[in-house]
Amino acid sequence: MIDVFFYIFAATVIAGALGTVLVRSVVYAALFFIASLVGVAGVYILLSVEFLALVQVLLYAGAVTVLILFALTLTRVEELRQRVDGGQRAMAAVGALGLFGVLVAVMSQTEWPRDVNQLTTVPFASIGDAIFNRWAVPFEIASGVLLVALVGAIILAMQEEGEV
Amino acid sequence: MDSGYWLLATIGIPLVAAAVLLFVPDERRDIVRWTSAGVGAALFAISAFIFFAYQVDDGDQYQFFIRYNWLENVAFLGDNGISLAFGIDGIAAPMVLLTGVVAFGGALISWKIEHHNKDFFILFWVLVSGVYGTFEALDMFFFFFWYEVAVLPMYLLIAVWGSSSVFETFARSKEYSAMKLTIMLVAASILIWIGIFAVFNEAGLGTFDLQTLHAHEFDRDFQLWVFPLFVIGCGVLAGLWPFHTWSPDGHVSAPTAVSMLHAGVLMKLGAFGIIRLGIQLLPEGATFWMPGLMVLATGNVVYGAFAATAQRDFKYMIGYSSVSHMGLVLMGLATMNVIGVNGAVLQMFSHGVMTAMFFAMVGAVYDQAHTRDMRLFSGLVGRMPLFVFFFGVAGLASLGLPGLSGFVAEFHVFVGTFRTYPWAAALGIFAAAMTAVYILRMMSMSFFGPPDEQFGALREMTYLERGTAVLLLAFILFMGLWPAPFIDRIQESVRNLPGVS
Amino acid sequence: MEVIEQSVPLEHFLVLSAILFSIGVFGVLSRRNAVLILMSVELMLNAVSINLAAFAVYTAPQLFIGIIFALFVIAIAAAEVGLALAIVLRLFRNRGTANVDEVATLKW
Amino acid sequence: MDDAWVLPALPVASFVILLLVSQYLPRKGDYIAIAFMLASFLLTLLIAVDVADAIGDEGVGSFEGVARSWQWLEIPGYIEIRMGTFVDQVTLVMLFCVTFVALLVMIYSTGYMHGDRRYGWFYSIISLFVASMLTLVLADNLLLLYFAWELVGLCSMLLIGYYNDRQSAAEAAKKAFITTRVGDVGLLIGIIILFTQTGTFNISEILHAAEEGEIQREWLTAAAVLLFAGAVGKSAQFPLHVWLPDAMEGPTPVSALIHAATMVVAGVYLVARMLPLLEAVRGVPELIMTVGMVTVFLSALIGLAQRDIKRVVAYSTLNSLGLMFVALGAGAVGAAMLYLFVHAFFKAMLFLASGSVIHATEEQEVDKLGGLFGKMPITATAFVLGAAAMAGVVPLSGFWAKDEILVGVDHAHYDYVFWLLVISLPITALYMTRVVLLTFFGEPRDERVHEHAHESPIEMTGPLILLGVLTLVSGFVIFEGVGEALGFHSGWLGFVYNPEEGPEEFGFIAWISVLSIVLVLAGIAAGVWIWGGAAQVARRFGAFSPFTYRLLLNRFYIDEAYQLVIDYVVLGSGKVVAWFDRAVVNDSGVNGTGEATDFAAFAGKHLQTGKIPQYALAIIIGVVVIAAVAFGYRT
Amino acid sequence: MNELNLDYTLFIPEFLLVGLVVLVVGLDLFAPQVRKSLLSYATAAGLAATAGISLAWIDVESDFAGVVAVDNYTTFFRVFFMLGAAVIALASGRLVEERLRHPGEYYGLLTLATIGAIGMAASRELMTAYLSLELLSFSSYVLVSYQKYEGRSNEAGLKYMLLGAFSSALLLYGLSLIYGIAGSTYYSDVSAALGAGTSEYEWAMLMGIVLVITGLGFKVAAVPFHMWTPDAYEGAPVAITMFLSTISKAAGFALLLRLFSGAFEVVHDDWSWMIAGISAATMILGNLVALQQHNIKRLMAYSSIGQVGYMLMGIAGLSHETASALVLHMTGYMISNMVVFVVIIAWYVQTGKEEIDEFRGMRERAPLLAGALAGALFSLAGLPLFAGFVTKFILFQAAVDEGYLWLAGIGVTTSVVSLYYYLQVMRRAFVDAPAEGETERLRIPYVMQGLAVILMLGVFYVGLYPQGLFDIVDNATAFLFV
Repeated sequence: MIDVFFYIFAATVIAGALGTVLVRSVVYAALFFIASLVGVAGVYILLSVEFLALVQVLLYAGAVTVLILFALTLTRVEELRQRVDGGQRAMAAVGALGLFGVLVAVMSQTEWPRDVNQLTTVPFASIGDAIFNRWAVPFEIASGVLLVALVGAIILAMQEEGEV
Repeated sequence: MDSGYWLLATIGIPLVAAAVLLFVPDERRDIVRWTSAGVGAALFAISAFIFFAYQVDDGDQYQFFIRYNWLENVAFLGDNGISLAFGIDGIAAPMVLLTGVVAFGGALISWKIEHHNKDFFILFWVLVSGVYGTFEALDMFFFFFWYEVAVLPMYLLIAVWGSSSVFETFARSKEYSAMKLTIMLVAASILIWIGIFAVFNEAGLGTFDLQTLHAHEFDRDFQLWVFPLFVIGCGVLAGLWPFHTWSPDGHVSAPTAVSMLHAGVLMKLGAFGIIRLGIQLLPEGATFWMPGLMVLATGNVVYGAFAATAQRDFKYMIGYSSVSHMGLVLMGLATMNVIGVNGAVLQMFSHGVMTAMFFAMVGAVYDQAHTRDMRLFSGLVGRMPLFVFFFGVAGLASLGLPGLSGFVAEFHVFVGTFRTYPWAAALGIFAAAMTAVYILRMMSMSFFGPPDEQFGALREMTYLERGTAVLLLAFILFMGLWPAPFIDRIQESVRNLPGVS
Repeated sequence: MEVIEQSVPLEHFLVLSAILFSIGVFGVLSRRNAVLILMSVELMLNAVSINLAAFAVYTAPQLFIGIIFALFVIAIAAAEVGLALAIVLRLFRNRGTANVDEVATLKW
Repeated sequence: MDDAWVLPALPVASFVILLLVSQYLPRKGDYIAIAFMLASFLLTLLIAVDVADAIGDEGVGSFEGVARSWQWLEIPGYIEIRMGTFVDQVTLVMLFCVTFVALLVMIYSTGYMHGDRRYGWFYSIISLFVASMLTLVLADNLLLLYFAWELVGLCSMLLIGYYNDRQSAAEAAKKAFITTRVGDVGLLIGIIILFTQTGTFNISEILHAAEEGEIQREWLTAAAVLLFAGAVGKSAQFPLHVWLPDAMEGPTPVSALIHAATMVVAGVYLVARMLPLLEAVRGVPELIMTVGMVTVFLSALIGLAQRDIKRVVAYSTLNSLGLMFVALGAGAVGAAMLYLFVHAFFKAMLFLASGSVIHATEEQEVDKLGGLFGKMPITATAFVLGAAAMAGVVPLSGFWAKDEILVGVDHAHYDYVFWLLVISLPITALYMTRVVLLTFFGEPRDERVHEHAHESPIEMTGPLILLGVLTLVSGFVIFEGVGEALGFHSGWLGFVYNPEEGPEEFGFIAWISVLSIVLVLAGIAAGVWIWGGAAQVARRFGAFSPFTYRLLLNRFYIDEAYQLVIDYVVLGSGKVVAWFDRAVVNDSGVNGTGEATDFAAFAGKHLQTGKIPQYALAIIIGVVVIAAVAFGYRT
Repeated sequence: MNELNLDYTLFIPEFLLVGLVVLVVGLDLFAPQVRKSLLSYATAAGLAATAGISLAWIDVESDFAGVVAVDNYTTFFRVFFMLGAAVIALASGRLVEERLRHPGEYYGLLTLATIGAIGMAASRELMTAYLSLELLSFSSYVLVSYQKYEGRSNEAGLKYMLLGAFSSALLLYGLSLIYGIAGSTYYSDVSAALGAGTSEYEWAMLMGIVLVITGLGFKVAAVPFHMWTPDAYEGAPVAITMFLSTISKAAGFALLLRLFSGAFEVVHDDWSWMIAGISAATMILGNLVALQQHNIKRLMAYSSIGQVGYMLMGIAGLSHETASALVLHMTGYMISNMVVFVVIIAWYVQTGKEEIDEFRGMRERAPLLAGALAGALFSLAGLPLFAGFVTKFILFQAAVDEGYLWLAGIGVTTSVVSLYYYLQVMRRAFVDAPAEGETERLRIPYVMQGLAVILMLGVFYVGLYPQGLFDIVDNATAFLFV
């Protein structure tokens, strides 16, 4: 039963991803992207980390994609295939497949330790607790990163006086 | 032995001088000149003192020894891992003297430099201290350190104060020559680096101290593969064929004083390195490879002589003759017998003063005529008899005229070589005769014959140039007529060289 | 923390993420539009978070490292998008294009 | 005798003094040089007395000579070089010739060189020359000998090139130095061979070793030949004779001193010294004789056709030197040294006389001279006397010496050589007669020159007279009586002899003497017939075989041949090497490396396309490759 | 779960830095009338002061929840980075004033980036390390594109940003694999897990390490992950190029050292050859391509790539000796490089020129700069009297002692190549006469002159008597190998 869902989500994810990297129209690409993200959220649920799924949907499928769509419309130019895709698709395919091959090889060769094929659900509360004790430092650094991104984005993007 | 401070002085004074000159304003050329002349004189005095104060009796150990710990007991370095250790043996002693003489002469000759003479002298003194350091260092790291210090200023010295020249078939810009010289020398030192790394690693004593390493027995195979690194690495600086091409071009483009110092002293560093690092560290490797070096050296001697006969430019001729004469040095080393190595060291000194004299003289005429093409000159003797006299003496010394330094040295080299490689000795003597051909050809071409009006303005050398010439002449004669003081110092140390029979 | 028997083995998730990751890489290599490249990168990051989450729940639930890591990854990724898009906009204003092949004046 | 080192020391002193201060002295300080020279001449006489006494004490044949030496340098156990003096009869002869002729030449030069721009320089170099020549003679070891050997060469070069504003002079000087140096290379190698074999440079020790056969045969042979090569170079024997005639570019007194009396006989001296060693090798004496013989004929024939008076005399010098070598080859040391002795006087006189002619007429082409006898009687007499001695007219010194040589050769049973020598006699007479006739007799060919001519001042004629006297009498020292009268225990042959054979009595072989006298007179007669009067016959000869004439006039084109060799072989290969160095070693080897590197850099820089996807691709490729390698490594 | 040590006092210096950020930004915001150069002085002063304060943690050996360690290694890099940042802040003064907007944020970001760098050196846990790295990177992204009206700057920023994101994705994937193996992100746990040495997950481990090397290799610009470097360096404002080539690189190595010694040391043989190969490629390509450059920033980019190659030697043969040799060399390199950039900045601010050919006549127009430039370039080329020789010598010797003679050989050879292009720069500065009408002396601000002199003194100190520094470094790196 569960695994049916898994395959559905997996299919969504992969289809969405492929769509994102293949289709010609950037807007469609963005839509496929959303689909794939949602699929990932589904996968999280299967992994019974609903919290992540939540964040995924809100942050990604929500904010990020909106942002991206804005950007796309702002930077929109007529979309000919060779403008959207570089001349090195073939090479890209080779590279990606090569990587994929390597990764698959890894997966096939590897016997993951402590893998007893049963998953443990993790309660929200303890996560939050951990974040503010043990992982306080990374958390603060992450906030720093976000701050930087914020400030940077503002400085770079803002229209200033004397600018056309 | 506290007298080690004298060695420190030889290295420190030039460095300090360079540092001080940094603060002299550009336009105060006079201060720069007087300071440098003073420093030169001081160095000369100290070097002479060191040479004569060297105790012949206990020549079996390094004298004027002094050591400061520099880096130790950190990372892979053990006790006195890298130490500022100085000391000289009978081989280094004449070299120190030589450096003093040539440096002093160079400082005087450079008196007339106008363009940024401050910068010039800063670099010049750095160069000098590097040379002293190499001759005196008893630590493998610092040997190389000073060796590189001596190479470091060359580029700017040549490229800024040198001279480009155009010949019928080709042109040599000073930048080109400077770059070639620097890169070739540094490229050669690659091999020395690798050799040093290997030696340190192989010995595993955690120290670069040469005396300790000299005492250490390296196994044969190791010696066999490392020795060539040292010989070729140092050999390039000694003008080893076929890696010599930096030398003629470099000397042609360099300003007078730099040519003097470079041909006179720097090229000796190479030969010296072969002794210090090559023979003393890896005697078995030396005995194994020396025949090969002998072949190359003979190549040097003959090749250089022939190439010199075809030259039209004073400096090129001298440059190639240097290649030929340094070949004699290498020949002497390659014999690995006492007389030969002795001769090599003697030849190092002799060639030093003689070639310095050459370049000083060429500078004297070039500064006035702004050309060095010997075909343009004629009957110079009418205009500048003293110049011709000194140049002539240098020339005769270089063609091995008895009574001048050249003969004593070459004679030892030949005698030494003859024992093991008669053919090489014969070729060498033949090449020495070739020297007569090109020297006399040049003299009769441009010194004698009817004086031409083209250079009617040529005046006799300045008093500074005369002074320099006399200084050098004194040593040419000293060694030519009474070589005993040199040989007494050299032979003791040479006989203590491992593998030298 | 209760334990659930799972019918889908860990490897499936890993392979899924591997596929996703490779697709993302392909996107980065083949796309020309800066924004699309950015999206492809996001795909790769998602693959990573899948990995992390999967490992966390399957093999190392204690300390929740995997989950938290995934959380951070998502956060960073979002920030990344924001910043990158700002730069893209800036560039578009100055150059009138978001095509990475045309913003190649710096080379050689 | 122990203090013989003073002899060279004196001229060295005058050399230094003159070199430094001559221009501040009145008369450029020539008197200093002369004074010092005189001093050393007197010292020579003292030494002569000592030697005579020594021989008197030790008895004939047992006197080995007196040596004294000081250590010069030493590498204990490997090499010790002692510098020292060695005096024996041969030395003494040389000493006498050198100091005496030098003295006269210096006096003569005060007139000849008067008012010359570089007068002081001239005297200082002459002094240096004398010093080194004396050193050469006194040297007790080969190294010191080589020392001096090279120094005299240097002085000769400097003096040949004395008129340094003449290109020809410069060329001649260069030629002289380089040609002799070819020989010197041999000499040096020879010396080194001997050292490596015997471990010493001391001549007597080396000779001893050679006689004991302590030297390997092949090395000994090599050494002998090489030493002889040195002698050949210095003494201008065929094939290295070409420099001597050109050396006449120098001032005439120099030619007299260096290129007649002293330096050129250094070769002879060397061979005489090393004779025991040379004779120890089979074939070498024959070699020596052959070379000498060839030289004799070559020079005699060439002498027939030369126009320049000094050149003729120069060729006559070659001729004489050839004779001496022949004598040495035959082992007749006494004869050779005797000839050397007398030759010093008459040849110096010939030069000085011709110098006086040149000085008077400022002309040295015999074709332009003539009929000068009346104008300058002393000079003419001297010249004629010298020529006669050269030709070997009885009872002049030349005759006795030449006679002894013939005897010696005959004595050594070299019949071919003997008869060849005999044939050479008339030719010598012939060309000496020619030059005499053309210069001093017949009617003047060039009025202006003839008008201009005058007898030279006393400081020039004085030495001529002195030498003339010696030319007349010096030959008689061969007689026991004369020898004893001079305070020696015997005649010349008992005084100077080949240590192998020991002292000899003077044996007079009538038929040889008669033969030589007749032939010489015949030669002279022929000369008179040919060049007498208006020299009609000579012209006819010239017309009869122009080829021979040109051949002789151009000295068998030997110089030209050498010139070709120098230009095309030596300098040519020099050019080749220089080209190789520039084009191959430098431009291809060194620059090539540089350019290759630079090209690699050029290629490498174009990886940087500036396009993000390609950069990313590079990264991915990197990852995949490394991973692949890693895994391949595992399996 | 055992009791955690949550000692926030350990981060006082970082907190102070944050305070500094607020101060500077606020100053810029609320007191716009103050001279902008004041900001640079303030930042520099603050950084220097903090550096001084953080000396108080010498020989403290403590950690925060095992996530971040404060030991001499951290302290060393704290001081190192803060002082470096101070120098950069000072050097940026005129540049920012004349060519950039938003100076407050500029210095703020600079400081934040420094915090990120410190975090990289200090963290003993993958997540923290990654986040610190991102903090540093994000600040750099912004700073690189800070000349917002300059097309080149934006382009550089975009390239750096996209590729940075890409490579950090790769890095993360690698980290996830390692996490999967170790079940934890603590270096110690990772090391333990790898130490168990079961071959079941060898491949995953290898893949993980490869990807980590990729990510960090990108950060420190190692071939073939270096492609962004020249472009970013050329496009960025000069001061930021300086930052990238010094602090950001050093931080990368600090992280590499901590990570590889702490986590991967146990499987040294499995990865050392990768690093060795990369190191070789980096040395060769960097120094080779530099020959062809005409823009000084680009040249310095390639030269720094070459330098990375040398430093990777130290990682390849990782041991206490090599580590300290590496840090020593890094210090010397950083000081020399800063001199070069100070000169470049000063020259650029005065003349607006950054082409090598346009350095002509520097000897005439700004002798002090020319002198400093020569010295620093010699030092980078590894010639004696200057820092480069000693540090390089020791680094290479260390590598040789770990059996990497061939690497050392390549290193020496390529440093000769590097000498060639450094000399080309010197030739412009010293040999060529100034262009027409540009002969008057330049008036270089005293700050720049002072910086040049002080840094040169540093260069000489390291070059002539490094014992003290070497001892410190040795002591610091000792904490990596407990």
